[in-house]
Amino acid sequence: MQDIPVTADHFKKTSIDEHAAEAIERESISAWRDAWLRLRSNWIAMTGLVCLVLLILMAIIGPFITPYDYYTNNLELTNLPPSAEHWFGTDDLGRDMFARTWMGARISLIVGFSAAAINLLMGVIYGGIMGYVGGRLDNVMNKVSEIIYSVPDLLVAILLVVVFEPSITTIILALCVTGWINMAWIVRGQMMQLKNQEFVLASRSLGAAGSRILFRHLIPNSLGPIIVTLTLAVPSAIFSEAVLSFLGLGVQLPAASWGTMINDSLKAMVIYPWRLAFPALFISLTMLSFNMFGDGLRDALDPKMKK
Amino acid sequence: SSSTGNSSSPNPDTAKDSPSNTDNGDKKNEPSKGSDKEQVFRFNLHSDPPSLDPGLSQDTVSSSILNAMYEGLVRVDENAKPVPGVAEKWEESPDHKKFTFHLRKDAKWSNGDPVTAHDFIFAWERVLNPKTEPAPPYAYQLYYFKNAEAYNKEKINDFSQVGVKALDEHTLEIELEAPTSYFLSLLSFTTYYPVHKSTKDNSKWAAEANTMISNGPFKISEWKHQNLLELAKNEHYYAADTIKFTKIKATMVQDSASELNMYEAGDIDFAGHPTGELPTDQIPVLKETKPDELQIQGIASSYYYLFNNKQAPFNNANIRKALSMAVDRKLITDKVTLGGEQPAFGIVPPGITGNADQYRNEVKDEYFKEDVNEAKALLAKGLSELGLKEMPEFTLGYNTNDKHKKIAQAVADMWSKNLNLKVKIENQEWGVYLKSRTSLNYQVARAGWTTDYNDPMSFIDLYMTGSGNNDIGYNNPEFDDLVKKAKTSVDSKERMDLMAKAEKILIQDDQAILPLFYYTSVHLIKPGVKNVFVDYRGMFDFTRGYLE
Amino acid sequence: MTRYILVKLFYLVVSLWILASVTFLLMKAIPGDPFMSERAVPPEIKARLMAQYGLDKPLYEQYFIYLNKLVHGDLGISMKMQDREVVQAIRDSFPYSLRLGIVAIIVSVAVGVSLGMLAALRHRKLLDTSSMVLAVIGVSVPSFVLASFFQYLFGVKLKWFAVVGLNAPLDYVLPTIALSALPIAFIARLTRSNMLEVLHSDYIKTAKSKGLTAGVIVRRHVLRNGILPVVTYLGPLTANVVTGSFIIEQIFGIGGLGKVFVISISNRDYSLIMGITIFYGLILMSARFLTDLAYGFIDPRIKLGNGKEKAA
Amino acid sequence: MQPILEVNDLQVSFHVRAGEVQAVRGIQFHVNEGEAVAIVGESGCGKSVTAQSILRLLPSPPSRVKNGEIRFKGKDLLKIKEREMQSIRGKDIGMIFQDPMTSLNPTMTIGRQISEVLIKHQNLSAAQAKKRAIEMLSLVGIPNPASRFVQYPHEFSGGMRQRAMIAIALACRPSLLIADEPTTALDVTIQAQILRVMKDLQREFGTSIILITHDLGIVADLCDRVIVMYAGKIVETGTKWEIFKNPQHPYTKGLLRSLPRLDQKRDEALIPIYGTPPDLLKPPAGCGFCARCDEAMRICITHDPDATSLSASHQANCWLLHPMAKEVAQ
Amino acid sequence: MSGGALLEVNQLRKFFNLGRGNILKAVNDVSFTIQRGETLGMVGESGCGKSTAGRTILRLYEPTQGQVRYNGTDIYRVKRGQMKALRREMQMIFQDPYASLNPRMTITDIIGEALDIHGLAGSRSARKKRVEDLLDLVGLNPDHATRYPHEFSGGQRQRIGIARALAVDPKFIICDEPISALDVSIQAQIVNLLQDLQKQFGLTYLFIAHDLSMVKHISDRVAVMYLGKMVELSDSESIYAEPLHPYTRALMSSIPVPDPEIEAQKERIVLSGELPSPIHPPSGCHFRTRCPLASDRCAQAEPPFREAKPGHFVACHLV
Ligand SMILES: Nc1ncnc2c1ncn2[C@@H]1O[C@H](COP(=O)(O)OP(=O)(O)OP(=O)(O)O)[C@@H](O)[C@H]1O
Ligand SMILES: Nc1ncnc2c1ncn2[C@@H]1O[C@H](COP(=O)(O)OP(=O)(O)OP(=O)(O)O)[C@@H](O)[C@H]1O
Ligand SMILES: [Mg+2]
Ligand SMILES: [Mg+2]
Repeated sequence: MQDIPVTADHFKKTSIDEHAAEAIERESISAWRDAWLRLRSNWIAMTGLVCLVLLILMAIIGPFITPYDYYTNNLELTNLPPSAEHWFGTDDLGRDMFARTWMGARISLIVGFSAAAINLLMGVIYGGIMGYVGGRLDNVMNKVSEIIYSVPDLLVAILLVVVFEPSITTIILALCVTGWINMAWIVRGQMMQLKNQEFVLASRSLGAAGSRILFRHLIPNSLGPIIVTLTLAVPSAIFSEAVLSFLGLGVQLPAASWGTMINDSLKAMVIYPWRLAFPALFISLTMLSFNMFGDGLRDALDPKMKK
Repeated sequence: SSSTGNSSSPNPDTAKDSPSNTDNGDKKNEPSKGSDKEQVFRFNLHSDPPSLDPGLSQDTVSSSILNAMYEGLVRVDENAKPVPGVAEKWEESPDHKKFTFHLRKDAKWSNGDPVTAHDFIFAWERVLNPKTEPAPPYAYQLYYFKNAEAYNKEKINDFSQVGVKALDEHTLEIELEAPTSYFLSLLSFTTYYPVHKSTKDNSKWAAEANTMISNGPFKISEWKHQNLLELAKNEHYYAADTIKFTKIKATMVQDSASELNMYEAGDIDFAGHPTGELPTDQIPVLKETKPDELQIQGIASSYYYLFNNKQAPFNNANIRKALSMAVDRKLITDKVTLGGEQPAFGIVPPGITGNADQYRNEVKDEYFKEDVNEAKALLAKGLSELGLKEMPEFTLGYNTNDKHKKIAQAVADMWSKNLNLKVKIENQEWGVYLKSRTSLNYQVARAGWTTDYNDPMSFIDLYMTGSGNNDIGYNNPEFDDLVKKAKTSVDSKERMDLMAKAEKILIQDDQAILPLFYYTSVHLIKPGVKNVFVDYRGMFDFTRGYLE
Repeated sequence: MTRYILVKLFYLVVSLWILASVTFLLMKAIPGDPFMSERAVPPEIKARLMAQYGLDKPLYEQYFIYLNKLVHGDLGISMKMQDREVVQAIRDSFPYSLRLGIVAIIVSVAVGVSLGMLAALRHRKLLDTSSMVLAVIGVSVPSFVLASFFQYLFGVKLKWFAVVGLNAPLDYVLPTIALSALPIAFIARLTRSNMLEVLHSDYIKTAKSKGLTAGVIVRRHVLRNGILPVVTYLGPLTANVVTGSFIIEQIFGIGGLGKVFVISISNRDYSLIMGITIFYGLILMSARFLTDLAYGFIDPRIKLGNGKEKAA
Repeated sequence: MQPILEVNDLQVSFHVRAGEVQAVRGIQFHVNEGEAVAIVGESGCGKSVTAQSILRLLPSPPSRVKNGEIRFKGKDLLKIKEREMQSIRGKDIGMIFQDPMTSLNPTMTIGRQISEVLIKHQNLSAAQAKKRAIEMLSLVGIPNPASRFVQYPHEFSGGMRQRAMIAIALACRPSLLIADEPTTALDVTIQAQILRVMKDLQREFGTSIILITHDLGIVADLCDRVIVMYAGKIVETGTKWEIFKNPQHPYTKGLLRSLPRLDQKRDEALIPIYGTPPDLLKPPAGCGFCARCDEAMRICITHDPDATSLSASHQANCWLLHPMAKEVAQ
Repeated sequence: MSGGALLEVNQLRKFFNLGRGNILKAVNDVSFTIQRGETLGMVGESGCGKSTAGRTILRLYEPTQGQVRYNGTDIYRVKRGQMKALRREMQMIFQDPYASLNPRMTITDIIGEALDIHGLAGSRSARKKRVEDLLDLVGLNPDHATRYPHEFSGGQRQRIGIARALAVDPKFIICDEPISALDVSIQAQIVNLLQDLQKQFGLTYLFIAHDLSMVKHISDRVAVMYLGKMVELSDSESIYAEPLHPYTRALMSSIPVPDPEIEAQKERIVLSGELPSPIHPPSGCHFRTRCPLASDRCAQAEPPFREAKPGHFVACHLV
């Protein structure tokens, strides 16, 4: 403060309102928008998101950008390595792997996303109620989930084959039976840990109903494990689909999913690696994107992670 | 006329004339051969034998072990010819209905007890007795004995009325219900094996290694369920000196890739059919990399598709024919199944003995030709007969399996390409699949049949009206007549003719099924392993093998 | 406490009963029977077999007979592996699965937790990213691909390990890797995620203010607060791994319970299916009970004797 | 007397999406050996941030020390390695956190949380540490220390948690104790007991104390000097006598004025300082307090006052102390 | 100050089961009433059960025993739906300002939640406006409404808690050390606010605090608790002027005075003796172990809580 012009004028009294602090333009944004902004600035998460979008896009248009379809056999041209003709090579019946991979993407992604949805819907709600309410309800719900989990899924799947036509819907139905239980248990544990915290008490003192406490307080605070479990649910559903297809519950041949493509090519892994590599690569890519996005989401929804 | 057992020492080396064995053969060198190699044979058994009780066993896995542990009155050699087993010789009555077997005096159980005619009677009584628990499912394999079926089905209650008798300790007389030309080869079947009487009091004797007494070249020495089964040479075996392997180790790995890996790593000496499997995709590569070890050999087993003959549109022969003609079998065996299979145009596979030669050589399976144009015409004709505008979408079913899946896709693609049909492909879990098949709840479904005995009848009588195995709803009185006649005929030539006629009706006229190919046994054998072979019906015989 | 255990025991018994009933119904609802075969067995013989195993009785009767036996601790005799007691079949195969399972669990937890911890400490640094990629591969490459690949590479090509079997300690390496890849990945992700949350808590500041090193802080303060989801996951994981994974056992030729179970289902071996399901249910429920107990130890705020403080 | 701690021109900011919260905007003070210095000030003025940045405990991001120097026994704490810092924390500098509930590990017994620091810095065995920890608990007035030793934080009342915090901070007899509102949740008797413990520590071991508090009574009791902060800056420092008896800054005056007195009438309203402090996202160019100051002048809006020394120990940052201000006022 | 008792607390007990047979009697037989529009101050040793009493009164803890009537209704008996309505009338300001704020919610949402639960905000903008007004009321910058709790200082958080409690226009507020983390000028501001609200809307407070001068300033009557029990209850003037219970006297003498001169000369009653544990409280009078005047009688019988003077209750044998 070297050259302050100290004049008498400066030392005149002012009234308080004369210099009422100029209002900072209010940037009033909701927590969600805030999270989104944070997410957007996280390049890892955004890469994941872009990858996911690309994968979905390819699942939609991929089968159309090659001249080949996914079902026509060409027994003269089986097991070809990737080439200019067949970008991903051909399979054991001479079908174009590129077209098949992206057809497979449709099934696998639908199954994966449905699994995520089921996990969120059933797992989080069931687990949330179990953990939050506690007591006898918890005992009963917990045991019910354990029973469902212990019933051999193979039997359930076989029964479903008998009762339903094989289709994606049936697969999703089969996933509904047990797919969510892991999530429910994880959420339950989180609830039990969180429900005794002071802010829950505070919310209760305001008269908040159980559902509000659950969905506004407890679940947002368990997002970390929920997201991680969710990202696990996706690949495990993709592979369950393959197992279910094996039992006759799954996709209609000659269509294939990534899971069944991997199953089919496993035995020839050593000699025709590309038949395994492409579906495996895209599953991994999906997972990687999911995880990158999930991590970013987790960070974005955790206000303490602010950059 | 009698076919007498060779009473001289049944040395397998002399009994065989397979080219693979001509390079050695000087058995006098054997001791030195054995000295530098431990005579242990290792192979993969795929899964745990459900039962090692010869009376109860009904699956190939069990029989491959039982064949080494037990010996019946007769064995079959590599060429499907019956050779003496426990019986050193036998006589056949002129009406072909009575056999008298003379058992060797030196036949012993693995505990040293002699094997007597009573042991056989005991075993057969056990199988046929309706009170036996659990009921032996293969009891019907013994129905060739006179009154056996009646006894088993409780129409008569006295076992002495069943046509089997021990004349003395070492003589066995068997009376048949009807003349059966292939009866001798039946005797090598597990259900006909003797059982030691001590097992009477222990219903669980066949569940663990330490309670089993057997009379074959090997005895069981260790059985870790689902993991490992070990056989050791039975020193009490009458021809123990011809048995070179001192130990047989069978692992139980279900995965075909793992099996191949084990073979490549040198953990097993034999991989593939019949006790295991090689990955289909790898066969072409193996053909190139291991030409000396890979063996492909036809077996008496057929692969075909069933039509639901009761249900429209498959109740129409023209449509069935159209579908059958539109399939390029050669392409399938060359490019899809890859196991050197032979395209099939009939139901009876090669390898089954006919009149003088193999049946399939005598009766060529030229029942129809693949012809897309004709198929189209037939399809149109069939549709118009049914009053249909176009072929409705239909489902091709198979039990879950990689190979079936691949074939189904190829066939469906051919149908859709050649006939412009819409085909749904559906796989089902084994039990579900069997159920749909037996309840005729399908349209087109995959099937396979391996012979039970060395006669075309094993295939032909499948589709008789009322046959338990007729799960295509086939009903043709003319066909039934021919089969019935063939069954009672004693004249071999006549039988073959009758069966050929029946097959012609079944395939050529009615196309009741869609033959695809005749199976092969594809397996790898390590170079030094000799005298281990797969017989005509795909049974594994390593009892006379040795390592070089 | 005794009361608590008695209550739990009561729930356990009731649950096992329901599990047995549901499985019984399911099992009977699916087509097929233990004596089906591609070669039709004459109807008389089949009827006899069904009668001998009591399968000809009305369903409810079969059910009560089964329950009655169950109450007396009798799981029955296998219908396909004739002559074999269900208990014996379990006793034969379970040890294989158990041994491998225990090794796999230990490896999963040790590696997974360490990996997750490292990743959390190096949030958004190279180590975090690479351990995440590793974990993602663990999740997205299915165990059977991994198993087959390792078998070929290390068993056949490099000959470091046995191709199949569990005969020597080294034989455990490949199946363990295959079996624990996914749990490792999942545990690592869970650990990382929860640790990140905990690392920002005020009490971590306190721990820091005590002069503790980062390692000690993580081990002593962060881990316990963030480990709960991992513990939750360990319940079913233990039950699953210890009772064997069918695929891994199939590839590595291990005759464990997983393999036996799948075979029993395709055989419609009713008594074996029931036996193993109940056995599994017992293990799962015990494992879950233990995790519940562990909750109380890990986080004292979680009350064992459930909800005295529950919502009004 | 030697300054044990010198803080020079410390600036700490938090980077949030909306911008930079300048929580501490260039503060400068020192603490002598054996001296107790109080930091008082408006809630949110940066006291806790200052305290935590001394021990480098602020999470970064979002926080960042933009500038400054923190010399502890001659060493610049902002420059040393994390390892070295670890050996200072807990041993040389103890810290009592403001929020006792969240500052204790909920899954570790109180006892372990105390003994941990003893084991770390004093190489005690577990048993010895336990003994010492129990002593510490009883020192801070927790009844039944032995049985409380195995209890968890949630089983403690607010005040007991705070005392546990204090026990942790005091366990190693640090040469500098930073106490961030250590007694807010304590009743006056316990408070007195804690203060006595601190005084004893000061007397016996020459511990220096930085006490952040709102309770001016405690300041009057325990401290030698007082630092008054407002909006991330120091507005006045002086001995407690100077501050209480001769406050110069309008904020300090306002603070003292708003205290309730025991002899006050019940219906007599308290006198708060009206208005709110400036948003530190956009700190004013001039004096931070001028928006709430009754005596604000034009220069206060535009220019930040420098410290004016009133005595060797007493400084205040206010334009009113400028000679010109008095001139103009008259 | 009219209209009779708003809150009647009858023989309230709240015990915590610590396991292994240890029962912690946090609140042990406490009875009192609060009149409509009154402020009851509550002071006492830390850990004596003030917060627990407050929480139990609001039924945030299920009581072990006892009865609490609010406006005549027994709040331990009411049904779910009714409880919600009651919650709107009875509010609590939590002692721990941080733990009681959900770390993942913005301040708008934390305060807005109260409005949402009881449907008090018509529209989004009305809600936002109301939240900003509340923030302004407690002296926080409304611009900070979108921040998260961890971005605030301790005192700021405490004010958020106050704003939350005020959001639903309650009739009765339990203030659990609402101002302890605030600087004095803001304390003054908050206390003035509470008093204004009381005047305007006839609010009733249970004011738990350690700052005795503030308690005296705000309270009509003051209750003193010791080890789960109430030991003295009187109007604030007389309890300060002539404390009867030895513990109260010790408290009064320990009040720190913000004046170095007075502080330097002050005499304190220093309590010595064994600190009792609420798990195994001493026999008879709970305070006797530290009481300078304790006699044999104190160890034998529990002193009754009786009216020593009109309106002045005390539990001590010696009075
Ligand atoms: N993580 C953060 N992100 C953004 N701003 C923060 C953060 N932490 C603190 N602040 C801001 O920094 C300023 C100083 O906070 P600090 O905790 O030092 O206040 P204080 O003086 O301790 O107040 P109190 O007496 O209320 O505890 C406050 O205005 C606060 O809003
Ligand atoms: N959840 C709990 N489990 C076990 N004990 C508890 C629990 N909550 C409180 N306590 C015990 O109850 C007693 C009273 O606690 P409470 O929080 O009511 O005290 P307080 O009067 O509010 O004290 P302070 O002024 O320190 O906040 C204490 O001894 C405490 O340890
Ligand atoms: Mg602070
Ligand atoms: Mg309290």
